[in-house]
Amino acid sequence: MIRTVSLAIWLFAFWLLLSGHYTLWLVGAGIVISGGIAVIGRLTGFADEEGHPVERILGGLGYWPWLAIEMVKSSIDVARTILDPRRPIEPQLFEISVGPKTAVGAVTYANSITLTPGTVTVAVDREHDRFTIHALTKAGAEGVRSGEMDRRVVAFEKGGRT
Amino acid sequence: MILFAALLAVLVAVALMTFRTVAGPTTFDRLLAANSIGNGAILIVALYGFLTDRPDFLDLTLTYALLNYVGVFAVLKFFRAGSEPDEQAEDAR
Amino acid sequence: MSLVAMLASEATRFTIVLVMVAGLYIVIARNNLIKKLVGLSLFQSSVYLLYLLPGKIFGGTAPIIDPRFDVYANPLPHVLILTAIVVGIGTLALGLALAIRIKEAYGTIEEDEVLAKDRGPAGAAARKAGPRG
Amino acid sequence: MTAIASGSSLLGLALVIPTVVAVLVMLLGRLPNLRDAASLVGALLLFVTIGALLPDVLAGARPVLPLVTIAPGLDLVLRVEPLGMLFALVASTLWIANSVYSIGYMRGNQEPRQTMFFAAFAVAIAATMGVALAGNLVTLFLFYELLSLSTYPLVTHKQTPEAMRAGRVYLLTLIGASMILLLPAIVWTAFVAGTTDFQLGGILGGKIGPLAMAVLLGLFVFGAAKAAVMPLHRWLPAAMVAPTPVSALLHAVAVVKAGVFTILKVTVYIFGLDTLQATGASQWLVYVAGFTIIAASLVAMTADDLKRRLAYSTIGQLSYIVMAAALASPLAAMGAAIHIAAHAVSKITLFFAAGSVYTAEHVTKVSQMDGIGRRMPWTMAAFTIGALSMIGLPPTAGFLGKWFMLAGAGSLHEWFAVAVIVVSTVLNAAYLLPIAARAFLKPAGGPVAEAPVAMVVALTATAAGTVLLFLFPEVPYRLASALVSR
Amino acid sequence: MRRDIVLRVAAKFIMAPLMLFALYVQFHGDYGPGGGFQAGVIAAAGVILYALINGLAAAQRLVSMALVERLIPAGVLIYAAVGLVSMALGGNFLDYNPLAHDPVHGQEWGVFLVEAGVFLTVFSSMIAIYYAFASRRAS
Amino acid sequence: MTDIVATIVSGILILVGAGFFLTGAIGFIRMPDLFTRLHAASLSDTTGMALILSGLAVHAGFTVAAVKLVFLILFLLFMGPATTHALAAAALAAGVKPLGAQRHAARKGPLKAAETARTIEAATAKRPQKPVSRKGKRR
Amino acid sequence: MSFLAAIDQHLPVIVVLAPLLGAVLVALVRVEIASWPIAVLAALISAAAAFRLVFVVEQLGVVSYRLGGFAPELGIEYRVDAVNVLILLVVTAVSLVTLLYARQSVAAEIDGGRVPWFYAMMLVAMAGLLGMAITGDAFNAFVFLEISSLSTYTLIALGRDRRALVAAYQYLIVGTIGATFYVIGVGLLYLATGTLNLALIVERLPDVVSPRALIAAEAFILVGIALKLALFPLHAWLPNAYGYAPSAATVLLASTATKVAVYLMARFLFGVFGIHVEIGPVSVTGVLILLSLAAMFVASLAAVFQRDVKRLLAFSSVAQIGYITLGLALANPAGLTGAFLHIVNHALMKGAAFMAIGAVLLRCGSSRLDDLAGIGRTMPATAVALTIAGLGLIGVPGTSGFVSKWYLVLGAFDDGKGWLAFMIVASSVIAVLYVGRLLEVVWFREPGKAALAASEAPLSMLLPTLLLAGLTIFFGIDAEMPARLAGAAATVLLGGHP
Ligand code: NA
Ligand code: NA
Repeated sequence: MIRTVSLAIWLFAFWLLLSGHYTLWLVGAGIVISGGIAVIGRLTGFADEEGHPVERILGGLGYWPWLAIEMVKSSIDVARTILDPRRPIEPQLFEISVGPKTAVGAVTYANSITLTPGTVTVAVDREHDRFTIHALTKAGAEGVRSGEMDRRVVAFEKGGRT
Repeated sequence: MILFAALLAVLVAVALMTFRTVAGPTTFDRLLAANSIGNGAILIVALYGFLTDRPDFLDLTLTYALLNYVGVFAVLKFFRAGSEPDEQAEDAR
Repeated sequence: MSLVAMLASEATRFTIVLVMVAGLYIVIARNNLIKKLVGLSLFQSSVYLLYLLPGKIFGGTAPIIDPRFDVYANPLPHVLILTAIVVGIGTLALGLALAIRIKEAYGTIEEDEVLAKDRGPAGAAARKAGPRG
Repeated sequence: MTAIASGSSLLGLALVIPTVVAVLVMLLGRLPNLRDAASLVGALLLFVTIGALLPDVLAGARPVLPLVTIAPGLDLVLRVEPLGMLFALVASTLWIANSVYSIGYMRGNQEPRQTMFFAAFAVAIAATMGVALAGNLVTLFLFYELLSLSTYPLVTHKQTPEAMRAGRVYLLTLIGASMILLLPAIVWTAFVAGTTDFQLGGILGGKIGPLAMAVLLGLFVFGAAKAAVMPLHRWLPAAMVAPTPVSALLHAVAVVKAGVFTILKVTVYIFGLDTLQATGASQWLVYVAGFTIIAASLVAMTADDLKRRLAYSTIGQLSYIVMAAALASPLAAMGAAIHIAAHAVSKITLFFAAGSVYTAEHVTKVSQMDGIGRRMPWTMAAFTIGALSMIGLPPTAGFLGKWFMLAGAGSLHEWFAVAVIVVSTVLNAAYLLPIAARAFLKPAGGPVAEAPVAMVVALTATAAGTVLLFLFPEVPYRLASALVSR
Repeated sequence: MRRDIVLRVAAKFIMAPLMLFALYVQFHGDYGPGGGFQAGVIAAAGVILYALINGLAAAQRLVSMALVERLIPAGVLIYAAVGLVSMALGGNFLDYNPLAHDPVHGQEWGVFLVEAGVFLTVFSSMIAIYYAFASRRAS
Repeated sequence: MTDIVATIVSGILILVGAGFFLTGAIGFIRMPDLFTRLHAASLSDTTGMALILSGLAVHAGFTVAAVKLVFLILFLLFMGPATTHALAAAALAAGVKPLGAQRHAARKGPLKAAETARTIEAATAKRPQKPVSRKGKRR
Repeated sequence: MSFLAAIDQHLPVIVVLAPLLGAVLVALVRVEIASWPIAVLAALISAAAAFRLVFVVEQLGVVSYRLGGFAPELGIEYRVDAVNVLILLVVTAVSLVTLLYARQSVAAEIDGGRVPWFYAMMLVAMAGLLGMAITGDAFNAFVFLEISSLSTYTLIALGRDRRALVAAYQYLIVGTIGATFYVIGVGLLYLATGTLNLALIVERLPDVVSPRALIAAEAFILVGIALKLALFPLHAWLPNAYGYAPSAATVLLASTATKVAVYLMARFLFGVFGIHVEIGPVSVTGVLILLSLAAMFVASLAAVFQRDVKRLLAFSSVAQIGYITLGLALANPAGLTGAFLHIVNHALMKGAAFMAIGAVLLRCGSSRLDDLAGIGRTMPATAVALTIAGLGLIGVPGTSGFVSKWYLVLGAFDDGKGWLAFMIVASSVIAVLYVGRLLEVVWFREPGKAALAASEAPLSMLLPTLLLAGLTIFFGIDAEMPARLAGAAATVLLGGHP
């Protein structure tokens, strides 16, 4: 119930931001539509804790900036690898074990790995909590193996407590 | 000027990506390149919109981005559908 | 600005011809029914570009409705492109559906093989099975 | 003025009467007596109608009845002129005889599908009237085709495989030829001359070169395959499988006559005799027709089947008319016109006789006819008269036509034509007279037993007509003269 | 593909904003390029994405085939009905001015309804096309 | 003042983004196999695009356009990795061998090669319940 | 009275809207039994409106209808004059008769579940064709062209032979290329003139500076339409498409689809570009005459060698289209009248012929020529209709085919091209061959097992067939009405007032 209301509010905010026209007609339509989608989402199941994980916002506030910086850093690394012929590429495929236990946590971790250039989550084995990763360089692979991202995602999963 | 330079860079990039769609060698290479070209197109439209002071087409870019991804998934699905005999059973569940 | 517009316009013209010829070539040269459809879509998409030319995306007025609702501006080129796209999607979907049913009925989507299967006495016997199977 | 007006309505009546008969026959199918009466009464009424036209036509009137304008410049028109008058007169007269005979034949042989038979017959007569009275080529073509179609069920009346085969040959030849040859000829004519109306003196003079004219004439002659000019003659012997009244219709009343009528009419009214004479465009046809005459006569000599022999006789006789038309002299054309009438009465007599023999004794072969003249004296007497007319001996109608043709050929110094006429006369005698001789000179072998009385009455009447036409040739002669006078 | 948790969560997460965005485009068609067609495409793309990742059955629980097959003509019917009503009110076919007392409101209503019809038809057509293909490949 | 800052910031973001986008595209050409190209694409599709679009958003200031750009960025950051992941998984499943695996194996000898092959097999298996080689982790 | 006046005012839109709404209703209701009555009702309304339009146009000359009330500059204008009112009449009337005919044929040939779909597609195709004919907007014509095309592909694919799928696919490829060519040409016109309204395009053409753009536009448009109307040698799709489609669909397509394309070509040739224009070194009329002649001879010859009657008739259609385009190329009153008359007449006779074949298909289960043997005995009425249609195709006097060919020959002579008249007649002789072959089998061959077991088609199919055959005869004897309408169309196309 609360999740549904939350979704409706989020959607309505989204509506208002997009709209730019604040007539009775459009705002009214926004309210009806936001509520309607939230209810339908609840009924058909796409607005559950996986579809609308509103409770992770707080954790995200701590995690996302770090991720952004990581992205920039590895971007530069990959760009140099591409542009500099002297830098060898050492692509490798390997597995890691995964700390985050919830679906949202695991997905955040997998996507974070993929988002940072140089590493891609190729396969997810939830039953054994293992990812298969492909990395462009040895450094990239080491970065993942170091487990820092794992720890931070676990913290994000728990709501921001490090 | 900056916008124009960026636009030029994106255009060149798209040209390079186009080479990959032609060269392949695997379907996935082509698909990957096509997806990136789609993203390039989004950038082109966005940059052009600002270049000409008419950012009205951003709605289009959002739509296009969505279609771009749906397209990739659809193609992937097309390649994998044949190899998943248990899909039906799963659907039934 | 006008240089940009001119460059863009020339590039668009060039692209139109390129896309058209490439699409048509694929339709004619390819034997695979699906690939032909891809070529066909490419060929059709040259139209969208063509109609962009007068649409003045580059430095023209927005195809929008005057907020005061008394005069409707001419949204023509975009409506036209949109319409052409709808038509293209419809054609592509129908073509793919046909290709799939051909695959079901003939077991192949290579045009020459399909045509060969309807020739001769063996084809005559198989035809009646029809696409409904 | 009133004469023309009444003439117009008579023209319409000439089409309406047989059509109404056809409808009545269909409606009265369950009541054979009434049905057959309808045929008879219709035939009489038609005869009266046509007869009523005669005085006007002889007096020089040419009544017109526009039927419908298909499109500007494209009309269906009826218009009577001497040749058409003659043809209509012959056909309507012989319809009476044929009706009487048919009733006897159909009942005597207990034929199935009699209603269909009489209805189709009536439609065929209507089509014949249309052909005879057509005012232009398009109208003529339409009725000409209708005639082909309406006689098809008659030819296939027996519905045996053989009959169906014959019907197929019949229709394919006739329709095929008219579609492929006659129709293009008409269109060609229409656009060269700007009209397809029949006009005395022709409409093509000066508008088309001699060679083209010869080609066009060829299209007409072979397009009108009903005239059975070789090599388009096969359908006629094939159609012999039909019942005898049908053969009579084909040979005497309507079908083949429609063919030669068309050719004669085209030479007179489309090409113009003078034009043909001047250009020599029809000279080739003299040879082709002459060949047909001789060849058909020779084949007739070898045929044992009586109707087959008569069929080849018809092919030869028709080519007399075609050859006369090709000679393009007024005298020969008169001869051709008269021969249409003469051949009609005499050939119908021969077929009636053949049918009577079949009905009474189921004899179809010449070799089986020994002494039959003694058992069926009326029939075979009539046959003999018909045969004399075919040969062209007085006192029969056949003499008249041949005489004019011979005179025409002679006056033009067409010695080939003269020779053909003379030689073929000998051949005619050679294939017809032995039959009469066999019938009367061989022993009887049985009592006198004639065919049903209706048949005997009919064949006696036509035989008498053959003689009477010789004795009183005024009407055909005047019509034939009017045909070539300007 | 749908066994994959990454995609499943992504698809679920994106659905609601996508639908909202579709309707945003629908309702703001007057103010820029867009309207019923794009909105229909976006919404349909959302459902198709959902189907691609979560399976045809799941998508059809969301939007059933029977519904789709009726929505297509229904959209056209709305379109035609607006035209007919404007004819009945004395205007030409699809002339929206007579739809309300005030021509401006007439235009608003007319455009809105017609766009709604377009939305329904485009949305359902795209989904119908996808369903047709997906069900064939699965069988 | 803020205008100038905004212009500078947006210019830098756009230019840097364009650079990354172009670099990624070069990577498309230079990288030896699909999986390495995947990383190049990543550079274009996430870093490059996100930077350019943020630059445009800064350029746009507090307008609806900026809002839309932000949504576009969020959408790309969310769906991009999911797509990349799906593509990689699909390629692996379809039997495309990563160059890295081979090269790595060659260096470590035949034994390692066999292990790597098993890793790939495990990663591509449709039902990955069976025990997976743990060697990768220990290594 | 005022209600009628109100109806009159909306006739142009009613003509198109009725089948469209009918399709929507059929698709919404989705009940097999209800589909046919709805379809017939829709076609009836459309036909009535078209019929009424004939009178209105005769009074007013031109009826213009602005969709949404916009000026033609912005909106779409439906524009009816003597030219397209004839097309509307033919399409609606033939569609109505076809739908009347369709019920039992469809029930036999189409799976139950697809019947509503079939009728919906028939109506959509009809609406598309009518829209193409009625619109005064070049792009709108493209939209309607594609509407009719897409529904046509679907209809063809519903044929029961698997080759129907291939035929539909190939037609889709060709048709789409054609439509795209057309819309490219329209785009070039739009670039040059800034408008899509045909009347406005004509007004602004003189101001167009670049003749090259115009030539390109004309070339694209003509080639595009030529593909759709199966102008030789772009006809390869047609025999298969007509050959393997369900019978009722074949009737509709063969009678109407290519005719509308012909109309569109006439509109552009006469109304927009001018018929006597030369594209580079070649004259349009010269090329058109050449291609028409090729169609008349080659397609007729091809028809002679067909073993399937539907394909035979389809090749005949290609040939007959040749006559129509020949009439266009003559570009004089008689020739154009002939062309438009032949549009009418060919619709009637081909409709009758394909209906008859549909009846045979229903009763004998085959449309192979050999399997038609002897149906003259077991299905006489059907065979008679087929015969009349065949004679019409030849152009026998007494059938409407003769009248149209008459006008064509007349047009050839008016143009000082006597040799063309000869070609018309000569090609008709080839028609004698293929029609003769057909009729020979029908009437003279011994019936096979299927033909012997066959009985006459049900009355609901027989009556429409005989109606079209009867009209073929009627208009062959009294062509006043169609000739007047066709003549008026010719006059308008040539720039005069009817
Ligand atoms: Na990455
Ligand atoms: Na098309």
